[in-house]
Amino acid sequence: MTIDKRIVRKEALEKLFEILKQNNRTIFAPVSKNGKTSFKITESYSSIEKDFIQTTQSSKESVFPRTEKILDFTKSKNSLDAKPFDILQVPEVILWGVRPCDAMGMGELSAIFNWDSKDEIYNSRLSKTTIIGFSCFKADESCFCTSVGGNPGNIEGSDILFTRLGESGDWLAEIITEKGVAIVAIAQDIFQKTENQDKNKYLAEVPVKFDRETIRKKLDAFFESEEWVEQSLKCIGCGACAYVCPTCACFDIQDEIHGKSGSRVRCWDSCGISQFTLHTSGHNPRAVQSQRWRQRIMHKFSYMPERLSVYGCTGCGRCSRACPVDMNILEHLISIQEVTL
Amino acid sequence: MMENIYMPYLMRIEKVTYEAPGVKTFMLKFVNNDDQNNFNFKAGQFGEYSVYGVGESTFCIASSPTRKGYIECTFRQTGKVTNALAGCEEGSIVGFRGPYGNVFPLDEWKGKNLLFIAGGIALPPMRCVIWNALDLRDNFKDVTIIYGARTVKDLVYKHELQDWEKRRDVKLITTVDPGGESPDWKGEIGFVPTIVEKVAPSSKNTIAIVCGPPVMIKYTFPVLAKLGFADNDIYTTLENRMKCGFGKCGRCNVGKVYVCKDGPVFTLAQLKELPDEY
Amino acid sequence: MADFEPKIVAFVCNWCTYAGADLTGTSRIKYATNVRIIRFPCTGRIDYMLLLKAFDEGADGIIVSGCHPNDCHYTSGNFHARRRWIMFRELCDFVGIDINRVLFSWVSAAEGSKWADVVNTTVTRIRELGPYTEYQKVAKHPIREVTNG
Amino acid sequence: MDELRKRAKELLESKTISVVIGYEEGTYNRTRALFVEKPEEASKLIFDSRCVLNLATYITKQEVKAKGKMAIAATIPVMRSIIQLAYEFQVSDKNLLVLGITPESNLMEFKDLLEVETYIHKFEIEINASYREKLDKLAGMTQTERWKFWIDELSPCFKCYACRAACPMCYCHRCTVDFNQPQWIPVPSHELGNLEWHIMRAVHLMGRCIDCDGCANACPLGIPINLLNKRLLEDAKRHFGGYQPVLKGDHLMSTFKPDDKENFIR
Repeated sequence: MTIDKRIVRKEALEKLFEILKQNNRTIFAPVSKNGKTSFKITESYSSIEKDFIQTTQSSKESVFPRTEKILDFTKSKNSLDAKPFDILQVPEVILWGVRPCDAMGMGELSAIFNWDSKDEIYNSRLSKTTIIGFSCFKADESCFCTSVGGNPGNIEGSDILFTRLGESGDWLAEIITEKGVAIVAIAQDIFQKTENQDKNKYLAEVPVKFDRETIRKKLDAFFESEEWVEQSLKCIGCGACAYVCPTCACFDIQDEIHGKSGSRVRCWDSCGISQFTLHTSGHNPRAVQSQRWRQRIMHKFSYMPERLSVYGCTGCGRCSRACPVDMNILEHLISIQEVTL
Repeated sequence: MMENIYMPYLMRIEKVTYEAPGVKTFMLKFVNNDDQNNFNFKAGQFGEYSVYGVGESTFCIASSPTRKGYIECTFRQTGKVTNALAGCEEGSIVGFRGPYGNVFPLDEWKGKNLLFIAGGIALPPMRCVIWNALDLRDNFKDVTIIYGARTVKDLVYKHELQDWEKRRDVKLITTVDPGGESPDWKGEIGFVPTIVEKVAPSSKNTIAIVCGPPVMIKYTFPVLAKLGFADNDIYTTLENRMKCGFGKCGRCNVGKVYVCKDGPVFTLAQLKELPDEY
Repeated sequence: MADFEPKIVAFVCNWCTYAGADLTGTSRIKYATNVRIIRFPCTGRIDYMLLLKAFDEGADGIIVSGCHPNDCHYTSGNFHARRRWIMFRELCDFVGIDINRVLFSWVSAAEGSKWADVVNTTVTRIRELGPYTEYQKVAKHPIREVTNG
Repeated sequence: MDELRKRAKELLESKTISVVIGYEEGTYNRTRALFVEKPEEASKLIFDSRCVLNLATYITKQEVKAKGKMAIAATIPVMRSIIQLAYEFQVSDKNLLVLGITPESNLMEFKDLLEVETYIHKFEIEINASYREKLDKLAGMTQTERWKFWIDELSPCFKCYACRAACPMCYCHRCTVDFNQPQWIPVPSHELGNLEWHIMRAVHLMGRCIDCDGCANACPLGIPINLLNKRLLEDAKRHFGGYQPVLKGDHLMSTFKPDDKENFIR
């Protein structure tokens, strides 16, 4: 299918936001607080952060919330009433201002939640989410999308992708999916017909830093390498990298009860935390931080491509930015590529 | 229609059997008949058992798939959920979702001798396959069971051990660790690997199934190798921490292998291919 | 809020306040019935988390009570407790927990009437403050249905 | 910081020390921890105003400890942490040598922890003016306003536990939140779980926090959680005359005075 391209004038973007709001969509957009930018439910266009390279947290929360109910139950003496989470409750959501690397991350998440058994909760959230992507005209030294199969104007995962056409401030809109077409349908006036535009000259430059196939091949024989110990010595074992990651999907299942009724919830968990794999017996298959760091990299660059045919990294660089002790994934991947076995 | 894959079956605790200190067996029946009719599993599979309001815990199905209408599970009280389960009485409702994981290839074992080696609380996962084999007794040749526990008290399924003892088509050897015997103990005294070496079962046309604590497994494998068992003929199960049971939550993998999907049953040959992360 | 009956949890030490509360009963002093007493060996054992848990589970007010200074059965448990209360109370105030709903007191085994007074005062105060909906709203429905950033 | 490099090199060459913990140039104009084990790598050590990470976090990390005797480049907050850790039997002269860095960025090697203790006692733990302003602003709010403020501030917290991991005092192998019998703190990140976790964290650091701001700097979401610790620091000062880490003697929260003053106990 050829992608329909339209022009949206500089001032018309705000109008689009208003139209979506009038159509009762819940809009998540980047908002800044305490110097950090995150996706929040946003009521007004003016509160949206426009000048950012990357949000602190990824947009995965709209499809894979940090804490979500998977079932509700009520207990009585000898009976029990349990109800699955009602997927009809999932709201229609617009994700506004998503970077191409995040949008691409949805594909990785979908692979995890749909290989083997299908996760209906995730799927229903994704199906009710319309992703309005914005290509990057700026990048920083953490960005490496071009090394992992993406690019600053990648349409993969977005329903509509906006690209700012330089100083004019006008936007090129690529209508990529049916969901995107549906948005155009309710805001016909805003999306104007256009001649073929070359968006590439307006995109940020993100040099390729490594070759992921090389790394994947290397990792096959890299399990016992001392490099993991060396790299992870400064790692303090928090979950920041996993929680800001657009593709990390590891979770925990917990019960919460208040009186006689409660919920079973699914919440984020991270392979970096020592308790993650700890057995009740006290045995821990990943007992030290180097093993946990290895798991993170291996999972993304070896296990996932092997088992799910997708890489678990979109090059957004969030983990490097969020790390409190400057564990820089790009630096470590490059050193894995360069180290001789 | 898609279904919520986290939704457990509601199970009523039909019978509670005290097995050993801290160890109980539950017989669970499906609250809904439809669930029961649609439910099938095979020896070696496991499930997520839950006490609503407390959480889920992973362990095997201990009853044989040849026994229909119920499942049994045997667990030791160690953590939050198993403690809560132990507090449940007959008639209470718990959750169960499964079956998950791969199976013991009983079909491939037809016409062979079976050697079961178990230690402590690891008899339950093996009990499933033992009864499955015994219920299809004609399919197999000699059946030998070597089972050890720390003390006489810690032996589980004491009644069934007596049954197996009496059967002429089963050779049962029980053992307890030195110092764990009672005055009237008639079985062996010694650690499982030592007893396996002493009994020296023939490896000819024989499949060995080994379940037990890591240290027992570690020392039993070399003994079996000495007896001539090929790595492909030695089976064991891996137990890693799990939350989902279907390869999503990210805990149980050993290298690229998900214990919950590709396991829990592995041959020694497969195990040797895996990185040391279990 | 005419029909509001406050739920009050009292964490008390075994040796003084519990015995004191017993005396209140045996002396047939009538006092408000809104209080659920939880007995501890010593005020030093009353973990701050228990106070939060009481609010989680729907308490509108809390009483913490033990032996007078210098009367602790274990010599100094109540002194340690006092220091912790001083700090914990400040922290609670700082995060916006309503500290008017937590009453600390010393009630000895001989002070049956003081116990009645402590309970009655607390009940009156909580009645005035009303149910602790602010906290319970968070405790009962902690998950925001739609995700937040 | 040539002095530091030189000294680190000497210590490693003479094998008196197995590993020197210091700072190196990181990525994106950040600095980060460096573990020097080879004398020739001592030249990578740096020190400047960007070096605020509390390196004391690493001296209780098993993998680092296992290397043998450690030397650590320690600014005043790091030294304070070290003394507190020594008080709690986590480090001692046997496995640690302190290469102090004075506020003027000069190297100051200490013979033993006793000297470190004496040195840090020359400086009082002071909350800086901008934080004091924030604390005062909060104190001026009504209770309900404060409640709203904190529920709102803490709601983004996704419980990555970076604050815990970055704190030198949070060295427990199993933290209270990791215990589930009983489950004191809800595991998921939600309003209640976040609130209780942060209250618990603050309480466990009562009298132990030395105000290094490591927790707030570590927070990937920029939540000002150190305000809780700072407030307790203030309270300790107001009620009990404040505290300083000590090697021996009474610790603020494990001791008492028969005449501790309060005005709220009936």
